[in-house]
Amino acid sequence: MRAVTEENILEIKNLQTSFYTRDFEVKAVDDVTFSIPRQKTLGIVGESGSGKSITSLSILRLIESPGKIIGGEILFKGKNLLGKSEAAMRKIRGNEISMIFQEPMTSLNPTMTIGQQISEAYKIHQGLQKKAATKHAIEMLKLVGIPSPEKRVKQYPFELSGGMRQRVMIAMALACNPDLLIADEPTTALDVTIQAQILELIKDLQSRLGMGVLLITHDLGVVAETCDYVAVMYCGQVVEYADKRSLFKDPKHPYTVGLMRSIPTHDRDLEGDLAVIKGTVPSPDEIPSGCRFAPRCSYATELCKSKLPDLQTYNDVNQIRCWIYSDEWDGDSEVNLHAESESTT
Amino acid sequence: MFKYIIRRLIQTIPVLIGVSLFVFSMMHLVPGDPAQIMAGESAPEQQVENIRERLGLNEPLHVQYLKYVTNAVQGDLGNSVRSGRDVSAEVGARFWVTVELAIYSTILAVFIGLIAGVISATKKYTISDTFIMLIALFGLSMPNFWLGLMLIQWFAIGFDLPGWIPFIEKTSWFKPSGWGSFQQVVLPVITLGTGSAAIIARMTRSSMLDVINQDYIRTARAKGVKERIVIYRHALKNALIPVVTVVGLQFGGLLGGAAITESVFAINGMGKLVIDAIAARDFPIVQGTILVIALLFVFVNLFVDITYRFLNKRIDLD
Amino acid sequence: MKQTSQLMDGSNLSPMPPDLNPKAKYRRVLFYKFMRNKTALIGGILIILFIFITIFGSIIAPYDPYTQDIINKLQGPSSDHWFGTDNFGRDIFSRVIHGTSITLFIGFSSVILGATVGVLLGIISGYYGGRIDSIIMRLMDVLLAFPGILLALAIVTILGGSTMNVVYAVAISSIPVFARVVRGSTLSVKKLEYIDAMKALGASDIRIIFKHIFPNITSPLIVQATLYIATAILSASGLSFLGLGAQPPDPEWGAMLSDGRSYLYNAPHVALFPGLAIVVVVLAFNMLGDGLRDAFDPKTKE
Amino acid sequence: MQNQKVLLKVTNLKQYFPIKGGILGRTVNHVKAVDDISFKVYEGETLSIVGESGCGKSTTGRAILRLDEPSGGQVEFRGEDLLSFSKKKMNAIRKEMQIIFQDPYASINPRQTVRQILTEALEIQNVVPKKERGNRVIELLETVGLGTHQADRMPHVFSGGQRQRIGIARALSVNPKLIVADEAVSALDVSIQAQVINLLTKLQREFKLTYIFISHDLGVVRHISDRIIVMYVGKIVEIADKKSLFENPKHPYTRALLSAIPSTDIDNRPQRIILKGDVPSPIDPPKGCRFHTRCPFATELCRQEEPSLRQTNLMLDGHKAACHHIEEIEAGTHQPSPLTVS
Repeated sequence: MRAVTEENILEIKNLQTSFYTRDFEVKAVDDVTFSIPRQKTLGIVGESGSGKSITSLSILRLIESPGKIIGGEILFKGKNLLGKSEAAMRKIRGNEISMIFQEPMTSLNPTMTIGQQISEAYKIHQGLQKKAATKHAIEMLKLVGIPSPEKRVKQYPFELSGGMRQRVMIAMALACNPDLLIADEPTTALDVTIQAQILELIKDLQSRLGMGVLLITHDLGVVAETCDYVAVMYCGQVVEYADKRSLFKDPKHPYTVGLMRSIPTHDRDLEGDLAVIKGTVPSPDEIPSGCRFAPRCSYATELCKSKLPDLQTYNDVNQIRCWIYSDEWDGDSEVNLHAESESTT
Repeated sequence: MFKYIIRRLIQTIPVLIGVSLFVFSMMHLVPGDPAQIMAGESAPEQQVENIRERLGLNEPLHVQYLKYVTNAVQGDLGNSVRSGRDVSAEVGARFWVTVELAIYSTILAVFIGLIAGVISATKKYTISDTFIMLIALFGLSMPNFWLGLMLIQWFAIGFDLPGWIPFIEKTSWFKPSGWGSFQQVVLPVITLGTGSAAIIARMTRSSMLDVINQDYIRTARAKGVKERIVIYRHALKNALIPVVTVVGLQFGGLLGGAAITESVFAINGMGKLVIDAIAARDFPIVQGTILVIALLFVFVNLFVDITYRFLNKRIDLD
Repeated sequence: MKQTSQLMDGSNLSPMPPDLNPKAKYRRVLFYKFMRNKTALIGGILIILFIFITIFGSIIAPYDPYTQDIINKLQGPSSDHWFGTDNFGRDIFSRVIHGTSITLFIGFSSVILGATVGVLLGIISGYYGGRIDSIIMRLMDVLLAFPGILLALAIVTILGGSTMNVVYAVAISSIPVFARVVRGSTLSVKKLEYIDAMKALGASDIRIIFKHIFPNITSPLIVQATLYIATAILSASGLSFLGLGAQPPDPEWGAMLSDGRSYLYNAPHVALFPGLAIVVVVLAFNMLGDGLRDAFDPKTKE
Repeated sequence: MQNQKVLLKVTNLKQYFPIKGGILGRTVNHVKAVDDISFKVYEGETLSIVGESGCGKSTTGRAILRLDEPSGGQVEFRGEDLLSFSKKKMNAIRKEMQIIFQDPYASINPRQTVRQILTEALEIQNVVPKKERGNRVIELLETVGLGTHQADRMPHVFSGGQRQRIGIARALSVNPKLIVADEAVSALDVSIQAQVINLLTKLQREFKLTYIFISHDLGVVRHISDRIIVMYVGKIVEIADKKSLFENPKHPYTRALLSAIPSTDIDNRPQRIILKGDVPSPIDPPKGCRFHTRCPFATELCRQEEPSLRQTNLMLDGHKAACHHIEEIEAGTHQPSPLTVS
């Protein structure tokens, strides 16, 4: 854990968010800890069901029934968001912390004009009148690279393409110059050439506006392109947290390693079969009691299966949740994660 | 938009032809000789022949139909077999009564339905939600002729049962029959509007709940918009779009449903006209009235469709 | 919320013991959701009760529904006559009991008739599309152009007033409703990839329609049918009330109500009880229909 | 490659979907989803079709199988034109060509057990006698890596990856020669995707299958393909063997597409070409070269004249691109307009 709080725009400690059905509790986010340094980008990677989106919604406290944040701390600029009133949270949302979502098609209100939707943020947080707010909205549209913004403010979302809508979402999110932008799979619904445009835009605006970014994605390539730090999530937990270089050059967790190996890339030829992670992600009601990855891990020992490892820090910054790196490890003393693992179909 | 209106108008033509065909053939589909039926079982042959002659029943069917349509377009719906009066005049005299009844009932239904639906949706799964939806379920399940009779009983006649429910032993707050004054209008409007109010309330609630789960509502919340504004500014407008269609259909349904209400409250509207005419086997009146109500309904629907299209900009314009 | 629904989705989340075989499990999940919906349960119990009354009506009813007793006419409710007597001195309770079978018969048979035709037209319309679709749908539009009870009224005018003719009239007016629902569901099922997979395997249209489309549109169909029984009962009793349906002295509730109109002031019970009976039956079908809709709807998975 | 047998030959294939409109609801325009494309598929190869959404890649796959009736052209399967077949004859030949779909949830009937799904497929084409169908189902399940104890389960108990295996088993059941895989792994999580890709390659080896692999994921495509077709707004812009396409792309669109994909290689970042603007609509595609509205190299010629697929002397046999300026761009004599490259 980084010691100096001032350096981090956001620190999440032991966050727990659960969803309740009549009969049991689904721990969607279970003991998640990570931090985002000021003006840096943190990527959260994970497969569906890993809890990455729930984590992001928890930060803004947008979790709705039957979900509930049941524990932990979310320190934004050193203050715990979980202790704030709903009214105080509203002042933060869209003002100090903003969010953009995966589906630009459905995330904009179809019956309000682009201009109305962007200027709303100015009206709420800066008390601007309609005219001034619209003027700002036009400037924001210009900033995110939308051609003829004066015309666009009067249009409705259905008149825009997917890429344009995502730009509008970004304009809306950045309207009040937030300190932190949460981007939840912002390019997943877009084509690659449009994805490249949007990622470039986010990177560019970040450096110009100096905000922290939390980027949620399932695409390791996107992380490699845009992030400074990476948290890998599996089954509601962070299994590895590292700076980008360490993570891509020297991944530590068997899941991270497996994930990287199993993705065919376009810039390299692979011989033979793809490496695979055996099995499937466990369903939320069958979470293993030990390490959650143990049933799929080829190094798992009795220890892994029976006891959940802690997230431990190494190199001052990076963190890992795996028994292999602990003193208690009872398996082979020399585990070589990077040897070609045997591939099974 | 203009193109769309024109296209919808043109699409209405086959429906109008179908409706006129159906109405025209009513008389001919009745088993037996229509002239004989209209004249009555025991009518002398000469009288039957007169009717046949007057209605042109001797001509080939297609000629009869063409004549019927041509006359109808010119506002001539024939003459009553019983009174000999002009059908158009008979229907015209009662047209506004029924339309007024349907309009007042729609207004009542929309007013109550929308408020109840929005309250229910915003307070979902609470006691008030359950209560409102239970009332709506009752409203939906009540036959309006029974509701009408009960309202007359309680608020217009009272009970001949001393000591049973003393304070309404004899009531005359409202009038049990007729149309025109406020005292005459209230009970029929409640009778006719209740079912629609229930439908609109249920529709509004489910539409609101649908919209509240949409991504853009989450976007609004993430922007820091107050919950009240999320509901009334972001959600309601979207939720009302499908409700518009239902309101249109309800208005049409009420035009038809007016038949029973008018007959309960002895209101001289088109509904009562048609029912009396059926009893009297006065086919020209039955046909004329049904035709007018159906046409009115078709055009109301057309209007609603266009409004819907206008509100729902997401439907791609041609 | 998207995230939650994604998370909550998937059968592996269903709160059932895991050892059941999947088909039974699916049924149990449905049953479970159904039981949870108490209004539906009450509706279902009421309907079973009414069916029971239909079968054993003559045993339950204390009097013959047709026997007149002019001396005791228009008596209020008493221990002898629970619902009182009508203007001919007939026992209203017995008449209401006997009327159950008429009402249920009209409700069920008109919906079965109308649904059969409507489903056929709707499936053909939705599956084949194009010209056939346009023709069928324009035809349905014509039927739908007669609002509310008006179409049934027109048909009864043609056929003449009788219980059976009311069944036909209500059935015909229900055809476009079913055709539309089924067409809509067919269109959405038709878009699913497994239909393309069957086409790619060379399956015939008949096989695709009956084996792959029909079973997957039954849920909305059952819901619609249940709710329409309620509507059918209301329309039919309305027609009888107007004197165009079941004919006296049949103990049809709408017709009984109509009789009661003249005695509102001095014998309100004559109109009260048949009306209440209609309300309860219609309510039962509406409750069951609502409950089934919730049970079948994947969105209300809890 | 050239001496291999041609299994499928697509010539001038067109798929126009009518847009109804106007006052009388007539056809006012067409979505030209696939507009005059030609290519060959050789026996035993994997030919991938890549492109962004709306480029017509899926439509091409569906048109080949006549899931939608194509508007024009020929699709010859072993020398016979499928489009001239009667419905009956077409249904008979369907056992030779199958399709695997994208959505593991929509692509199998939720009301049939796995056994029913597979038995029905066998029954429709009557590939094995009734008595042997039971055994064949078991065999198929084992082939795709599902346990035989899972045969009587309903689809909803299976995960996405397992459902995809069921879809694959159904396609395999009739012993096809050709399988169209329409975004078959796109909806799967990465760790599951690798399993299914491996299964597909294993099956190809075992049963000598020919694949038309439709995908937007160039990583997967590079791993699985022998040859690749790149499509843009209904047209083929480039066709090449895998090595040429990835290492020596000629069409500016292919280059931009390749450079736009985020790479996990954090040390060697190739220069990125960020294309401006959006993909044009296939309803009124741009005149001339369809890429000219976004192409950094576009000239007046590109705006006027549609380029045809051609090969230059810098390209290997079988590598073709549809661009007027291949040579100049290669030689560096034709520079991109500066705004569009970052």
